[in-house]
Amino acid sequence: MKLFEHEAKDIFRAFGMPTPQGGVAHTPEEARERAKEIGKPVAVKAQVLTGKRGKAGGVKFADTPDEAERVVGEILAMRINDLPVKAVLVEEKLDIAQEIYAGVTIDRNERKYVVIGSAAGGMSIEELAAEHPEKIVKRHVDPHLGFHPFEAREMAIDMGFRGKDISRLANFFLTLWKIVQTYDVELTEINPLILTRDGRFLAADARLNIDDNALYRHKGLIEKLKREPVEMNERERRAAEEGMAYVELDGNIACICNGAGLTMATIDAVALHGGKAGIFLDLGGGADAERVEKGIEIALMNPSVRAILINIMGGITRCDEVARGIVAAREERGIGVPMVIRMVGTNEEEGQRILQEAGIPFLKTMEEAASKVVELVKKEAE
Amino acid sequence: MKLFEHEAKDIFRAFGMPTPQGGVAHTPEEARERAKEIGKPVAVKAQVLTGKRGKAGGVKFADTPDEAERVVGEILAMRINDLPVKAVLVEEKLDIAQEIYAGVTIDRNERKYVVIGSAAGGMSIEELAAEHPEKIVKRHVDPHLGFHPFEAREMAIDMGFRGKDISRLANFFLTLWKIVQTYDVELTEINPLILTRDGRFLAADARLNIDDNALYRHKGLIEKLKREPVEMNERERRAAEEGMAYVELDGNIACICNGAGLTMATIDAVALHGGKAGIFLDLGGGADAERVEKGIEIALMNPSVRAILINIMGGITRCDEVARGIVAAREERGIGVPMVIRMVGTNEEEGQRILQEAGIPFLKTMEEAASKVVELVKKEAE
Amino acid sequence: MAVLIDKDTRVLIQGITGSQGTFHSAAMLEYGTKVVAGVTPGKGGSEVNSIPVYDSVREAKEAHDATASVIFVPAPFAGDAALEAIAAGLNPVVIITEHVPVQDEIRVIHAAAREGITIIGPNTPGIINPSARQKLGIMPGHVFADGPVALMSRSGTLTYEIAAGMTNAGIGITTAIGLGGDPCVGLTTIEAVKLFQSDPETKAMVIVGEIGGDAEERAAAYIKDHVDIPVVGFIAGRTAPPGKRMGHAGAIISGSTGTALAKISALTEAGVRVADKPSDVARLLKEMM
Amino acid sequence: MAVLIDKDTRVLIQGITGSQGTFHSAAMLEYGTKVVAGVTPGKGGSEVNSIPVYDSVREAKEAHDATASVIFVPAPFAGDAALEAIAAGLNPVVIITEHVPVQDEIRVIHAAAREGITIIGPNTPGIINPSARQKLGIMPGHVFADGPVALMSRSGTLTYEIAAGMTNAGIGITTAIGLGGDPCVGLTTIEAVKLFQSDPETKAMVIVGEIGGDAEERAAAYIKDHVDIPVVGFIAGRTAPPGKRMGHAGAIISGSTGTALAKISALTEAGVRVADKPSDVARLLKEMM
Repeated sequence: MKLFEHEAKDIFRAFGMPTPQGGVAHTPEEARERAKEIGKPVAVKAQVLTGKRGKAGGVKFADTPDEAERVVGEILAMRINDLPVKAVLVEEKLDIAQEIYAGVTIDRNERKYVVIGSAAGGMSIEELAAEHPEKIVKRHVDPHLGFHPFEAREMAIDMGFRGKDISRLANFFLTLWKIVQTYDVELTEINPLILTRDGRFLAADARLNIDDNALYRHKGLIEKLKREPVEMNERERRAAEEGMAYVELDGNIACICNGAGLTMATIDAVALHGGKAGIFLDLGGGADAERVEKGIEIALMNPSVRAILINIMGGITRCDEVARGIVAAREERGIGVPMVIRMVGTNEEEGQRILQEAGIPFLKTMEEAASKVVELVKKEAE
Repeated sequence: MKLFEHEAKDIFRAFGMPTPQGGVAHTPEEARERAKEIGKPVAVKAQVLTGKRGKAGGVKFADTPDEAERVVGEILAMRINDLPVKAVLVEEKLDIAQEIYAGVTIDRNERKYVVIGSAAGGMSIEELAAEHPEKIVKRHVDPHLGFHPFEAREMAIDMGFRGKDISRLANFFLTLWKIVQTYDVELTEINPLILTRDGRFLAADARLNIDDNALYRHKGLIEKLKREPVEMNERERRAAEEGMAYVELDGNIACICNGAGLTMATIDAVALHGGKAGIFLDLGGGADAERVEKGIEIALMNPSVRAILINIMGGITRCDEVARGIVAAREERGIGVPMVIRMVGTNEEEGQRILQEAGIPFLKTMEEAASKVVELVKKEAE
Repeated sequence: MAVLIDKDTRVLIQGITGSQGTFHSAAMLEYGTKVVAGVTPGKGGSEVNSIPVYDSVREAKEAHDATASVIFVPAPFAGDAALEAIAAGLNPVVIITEHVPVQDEIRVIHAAAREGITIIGPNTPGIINPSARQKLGIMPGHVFADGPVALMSRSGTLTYEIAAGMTNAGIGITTAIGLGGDPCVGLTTIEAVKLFQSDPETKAMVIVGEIGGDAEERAAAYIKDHVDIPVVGFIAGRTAPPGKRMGHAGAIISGSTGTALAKISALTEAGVRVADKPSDVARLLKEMM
Repeated sequence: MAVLIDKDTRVLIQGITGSQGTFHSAAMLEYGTKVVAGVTPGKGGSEVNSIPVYDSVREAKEAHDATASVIFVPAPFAGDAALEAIAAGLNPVVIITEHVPVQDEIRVIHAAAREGITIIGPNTPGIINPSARQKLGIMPGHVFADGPVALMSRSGTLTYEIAAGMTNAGIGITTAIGLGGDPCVGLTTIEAVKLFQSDPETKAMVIVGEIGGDAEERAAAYIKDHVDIPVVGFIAGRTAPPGKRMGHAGAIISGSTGTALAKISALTEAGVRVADKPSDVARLLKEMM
């Protein structure tokens, strides 16, 4: 689960981390109030769960409450990366001496957390890694010993800081680490962490993603956030409720399969035959008829779908159940688009019989199926 | 810092541990109210920071609120191991099927925490260890890996529990461990942990000692407890404020030394010569004149003191400073009891000179000094 | 002998009384797996598919000399179950469970490493050795034939797809290992490659990868310098968009890392023949062997 | 050669800019100790008693090839300082600081054990080797003479008392180690005995114990079977009441464990001559050697 900047900063503050003075606003009028409270020039930042917000115009400055009201009006009317802006964060505008990067993420190869810092913040860590790898300081966290203050200080030293700044900066790393442990965080970043001209370090931005698999351990936090899972549309929400992996792509063929790898291979096969998948839908293991029917239903909620490709490699999943689901979907709701079915494995013959009785053709290989569905879509389009 | 039973149980409950229904009362009337709320026969327990409370009559039962009021009146009038009873805990009387022991403490040799359980609770763990060592189940906690649910379950199994009881009991061990980590606990015990006839496990008693050296990390808890360090008398409080180790013993000679080992050796030497130390007072390292003077002042606050033995092995501590402190104490407040001084080490000659000028004799060896002070006390007594 | 498991492996199933554990313990027995005991705390003394159930791994291991564990315990308790298996010295420990919190995975993986124990998964179909008739997992045993090719994969059904294709082409496997679909898994691609490289029965390898991370790139670097038998690869997710998790928690292109293209290039550069489609795997193996 | 430190030991002082660090670094230099660098985060670049100060142990070690550390850092930060010294591979690490939380001590001691590093303390006067003129600690150097007897103790000034008595009697020491007055310390009595037993220069040992724990009893069991040189003991706190901490956090009789009587019996039974008073130690040594 991704937290909004202002949510992440609430957590940062609760752990004692210095952040700029400010508050969230949902309307231009509220923003005006926030700016008044702050009493100096402000930065106004769109609260959206996407990167490159600045480049999209989601960050603006205002010298007066009036101006804040006006620019917030503009920002709240925007969509950034196709996401609506429902709130802004109004904060004191900082007098920047240096932009720093501080973050914690997981190193998949080492199977360890890694604390990352750079004295050259502001740009994304990927860009930084590509352009100035020598400016990145990393520390893997020993899974048994943890991450210690002296390590954080060494990072600050390696980033070029001296004197009291060493411990001041180190505290940001330590606080991030505490938050990571407390909330099962899989990624957190402060970018930029600002050193102001008057010598203060402040977390000027905040990114915090919590491990979805560990959300059950953080019910208190989630309740406090009081928010809907904002990132989902109706179809995504339905799929999530059913525990199906569902991803919308920019094509028009819905690929419904069992298993993530197989589904990926299927969308690739569609592309290989000149088509374009519009939906990645993994039914998961052991889907029964009802589940298959629901999967088809969810796929058909998407208006861009022009054809359905069902590709099942029966293991725990039984082909007869899949066939029953397909037949039920067709009978109960109708399927207004062409459908290609490939089904092998457990109870293949019985599945085949059910489909044949219902007059639904099916194929034996992925390639045939992918080729066929692309052909049907093209025919439809003509 | 030792917590009262009711304070420890508040923490237990905050961590989700089942405890008997009940509440604290400071007056017989309050106890009556508590008993009424509980609505069934109650146990009433003196809240004192000492063991063997039961044997001293500090635990009574009452079938009715009236009876509760009466027995609480009795208990609040008691002193247990010379400690006043300022509060009682009124709790539902449990229908006991089994008394169990659960605790966590530190194994000094392994330098590890150790989780301890026994299906034969009720008696002290020391008694149990002496009488039925085979009934004690122990688990050392790996300092890097921690203590895990499966280990807690193994303990419950080894204690003879089966079925759902395994996890129910294991949860007590796990909760104790969480509390130990959270609050720098050096010792916690549930004794007895009661299994009721209707199958509930409940922490019927609670002991929780927090590492004094780590109290700075738990200011929030200490504030919430809102209590004075109840265990101290005026003299102990003064010594603690000055950072001196001060222990009252049942003799009449105040031994003021620098260093805990030396002070212990000094009280032993007094005993060896037929005397009895009344005060153990360790000035600590590098005491200056003012500190020495304060030490003497604190010792003299104790009315049972009949003589003072000052034994200094000068290392960081300078004998001249000690001598100045002694002289100042005598001049500024007067010392109404005989005083024997033994002083060697750093700046010995200068110290000697200062004492001689002030007409205060001093000796060169511990044994001479111990012998002398015992002799003086005996002479006084005649 | 193949790797990690053989005919002498004695399997314990943690979480055997759950629906998954019950279903798959039967399937494992049916395949031939030596399932000797099950564990569910609080259910000790019962039986599932005639397999005796114990309250703890320690007891089950003592009573039946189990050597390996397969874990079906629900995600919130799977980490603890794995630590219990590690403490009892079981090896390998196969964690079928999906959705295990990553902090638990990290803890388990490094606790195992300290003891020299191999963790397979989490979020894996398991490991199968057809010649020993041992399967520690949930894969359909019949799609895997006995033969000289090692198969390692980050996915489930796609592995069955490829294995079925190999079987149809008359190519069997020494051992197939599902490495798991999570970002952090125990046995990694490179470690699996090393195991198979030192297995005398393995004459070729198939690596089925997918987008996310750089496990395949790292394996490729190793293969280039150390592997002398034929290796065929397949990478799923060539057309997956960046920033979206494609079913598996680990299948995500972050920034510019984890793309199928990077993996395919690295493997190709290391002399691995990378198949365009699953059905090409068997053909490429035939060409190379 | 004595134990743990010798003339080649190069000492780093953590917390050197504090009042304790400043005072004792001067005293150490005066005694002859090879103090090569100091560390106080944020004070890098300064000097204390002409000793260069660094921001981190790593930097100080690199610049001056330090081999051991003495820690004067205040209690809340002492654990971290020790972990920093351990990470840099310094050995031994002497923690002078008093009042370190026991959880921090446990963490430090086991992190050191993992790396094979000896922790002395916390709450110790330190370690001194008169023949090498090296003292890593706060003891007055002049009371310790060079000679063949090992001295290990859980207390400070009582050790000086006994050492002074030995010196007056013409008996010097190989090495004296303050083991520390806390319940959990790094180097324990039994470990110190083992070190000295394998030191060819040590011809006799003195164990100064006190009430609390059973470190002396354990050492006694070892001495009985493995130590062939004379051992003299002294136990402080014979008349201490149970349940009260006598100055040191570790000096407490809990229930019936930790009494002086139990320690004296165990030592006597192991062939150790236990002195009734500190001044008897030198006499007993003379009798036994």
